[in-house]
Amino acid sequence: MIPVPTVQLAFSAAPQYVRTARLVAVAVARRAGVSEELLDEVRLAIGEACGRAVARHRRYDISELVRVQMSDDGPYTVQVFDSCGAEVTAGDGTGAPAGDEEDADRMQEALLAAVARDLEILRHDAGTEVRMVWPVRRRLSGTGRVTRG
Amino acid sequence: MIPVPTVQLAFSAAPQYVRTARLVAVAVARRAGVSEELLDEVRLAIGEACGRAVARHRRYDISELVRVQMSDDGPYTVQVFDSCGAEVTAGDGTGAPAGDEEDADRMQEALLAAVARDLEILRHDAGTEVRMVWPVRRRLSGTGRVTRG
Amino acid sequence: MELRLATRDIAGYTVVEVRGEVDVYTASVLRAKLVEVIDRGAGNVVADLQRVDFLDSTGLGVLVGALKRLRMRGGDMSLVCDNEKLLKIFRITALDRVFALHGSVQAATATPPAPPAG
Amino acid sequence: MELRLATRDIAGYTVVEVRGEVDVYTASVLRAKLVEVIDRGAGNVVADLQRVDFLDSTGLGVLVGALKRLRMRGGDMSLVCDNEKLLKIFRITALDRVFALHGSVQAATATPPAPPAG
Ligand SMILES: Nc1ncnc2c1ncn2[C@@H]1O[C@H](COP(=O)(O)OP(=O)(O)O)[C@@H](O)[C@H]1O
Ligand SMILES: Nc1ncnc2c1ncn2[C@@H]1O[C@H](COP(=O)(O)OP(=O)(O)O)[C@@H](O)[C@H]1O
Repeated sequence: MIPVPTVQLAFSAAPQYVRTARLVAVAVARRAGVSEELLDEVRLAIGEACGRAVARHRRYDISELVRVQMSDDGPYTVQVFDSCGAEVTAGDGTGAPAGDEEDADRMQEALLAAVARDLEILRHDAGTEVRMVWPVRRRLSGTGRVTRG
Repeated sequence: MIPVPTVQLAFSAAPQYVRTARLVAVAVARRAGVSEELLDEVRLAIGEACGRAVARHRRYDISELVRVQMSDDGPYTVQVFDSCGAEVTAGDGTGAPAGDEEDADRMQEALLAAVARDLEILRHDAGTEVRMVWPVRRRLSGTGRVTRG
Repeated sequence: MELRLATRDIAGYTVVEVRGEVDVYTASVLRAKLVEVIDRGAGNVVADLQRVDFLDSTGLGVLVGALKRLRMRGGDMSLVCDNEKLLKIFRITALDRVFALHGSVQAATATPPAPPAG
Repeated sequence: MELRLATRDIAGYTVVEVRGEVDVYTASVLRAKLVEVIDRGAGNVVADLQRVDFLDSTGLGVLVGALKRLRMRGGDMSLVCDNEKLLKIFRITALDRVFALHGSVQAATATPPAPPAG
């Protein structure tokens, strides 16, 4: 059985890994058949969603890994999970946003809403999920063994 | 609590994701402080270890994801896990290696042994683990908030 | 991919040339540089973003923060940006109505800066 | 990063120029090209690897496979490689003793090929 193409990434909540997540999400999107014109959107949207998750983990002092799941069984779907559930966020965050971070938060929302297709922010018990979907141009064989002349 | 810097990647057993794994492993190695001269080794070793895992999953028809874990709490350590445990490999693989794949397997072993530092191949019940370690030049702050002038 | 910054003075303006990616990882470096420039007395700052490959909301937050800091002192900041990808980001966030956007450093520094108010 | 292949004939040799990454993902493309060239009757093949950025064991397996295929028909294959990173890989796998390695296409095609045995 050939599995559904899926990539999962999990990283500790540090800003440098947001770059890693962008890199991976764009590489997988390209292979999944997302058109080149949309890749800048994908890059920005995943960066914002992961940046949001990292900021939340740091604000609420959560040591869990931020998790990203990419799948192209159908359109290209990216899910970014943080571990800041209602229980955690009910308490006071140790570092509430202030100054340019507050501005950045507002712009983050605007950017996410504008560049992520079919954006959904779901609240689970364990934390929040940002889910984004982009259309794919064509299906891969999935076997990775297609040979071209 | 700021977590130990860690990145985990999991992907379905398709050759294109081996590229993704190389990309991630090198990006994380660079940030972890592995010196530039060693990055080619890291790239090749992770590619070989992941290629090995993908080939094994395909050979034994395993639909689990191949898993890679990178951590730089100490030297840069990469672990690549396949899900081909003794139970699976005892049966006949549906596609045993043949022709240039056999040559490739031999060269893979030679390359892995030569370029992976402190190579260990561990057999667990659930599958095998290829573990590699590279020295890091310097420690990061870990907070990702160091500011340089 | 790293961030590189250079500063030069042109016709009464302090031009900060920004190269590379301004994101959650590097925005703090840009913030420190802008704060330094402003605290050393620059009143009219031009951030030249022509060679910026990537800009996220953290980077935008730093630009807005610098503008606020400057305005409090009677100064101002404008941006140089000729890249459609970045211009789109400024439009989405409505920052194209907050910042004066120029197509070149020459255009941004063509008119002598207004003298500081007060 | 993708693989690009070009073929030309020089002084009795078929030179296959390989560019990009030859790895577990693209090796099948190189294999198909080499098989095609050999099956069309090329007896003396030169694989020009000067513009290869990355080569893994799958790629090495394809090169060895092509060499075996050629030798069975009385032909031969040599490699052009001037890149220390790749040369190291050939040394580690002892393939530097299996393949003739040249520093340039000119060097690889300087001597007329031996006529096919038999
Ligand atoms: N020039 C090429 N470079 C890389 N892979 C190729 C090339 N031509 C064919 N392939 C093969 O095609 C398969 C998938 O091709 P494709 O879906 O077009 O991928 P991509 O999105 O990288 O172009 C791969 O498994 C690979 O073996
Ligand atoms: N020119 C720069 N580019 C990117 N990050 C920088 C730069 N200078 C300082 N930093 C900051 O330094 C921190 C880590 O720096 P460093 O360990 O040197 O990373 P790198 O391995 O990317 O050079 C980052 O969190 C980032 O904010």
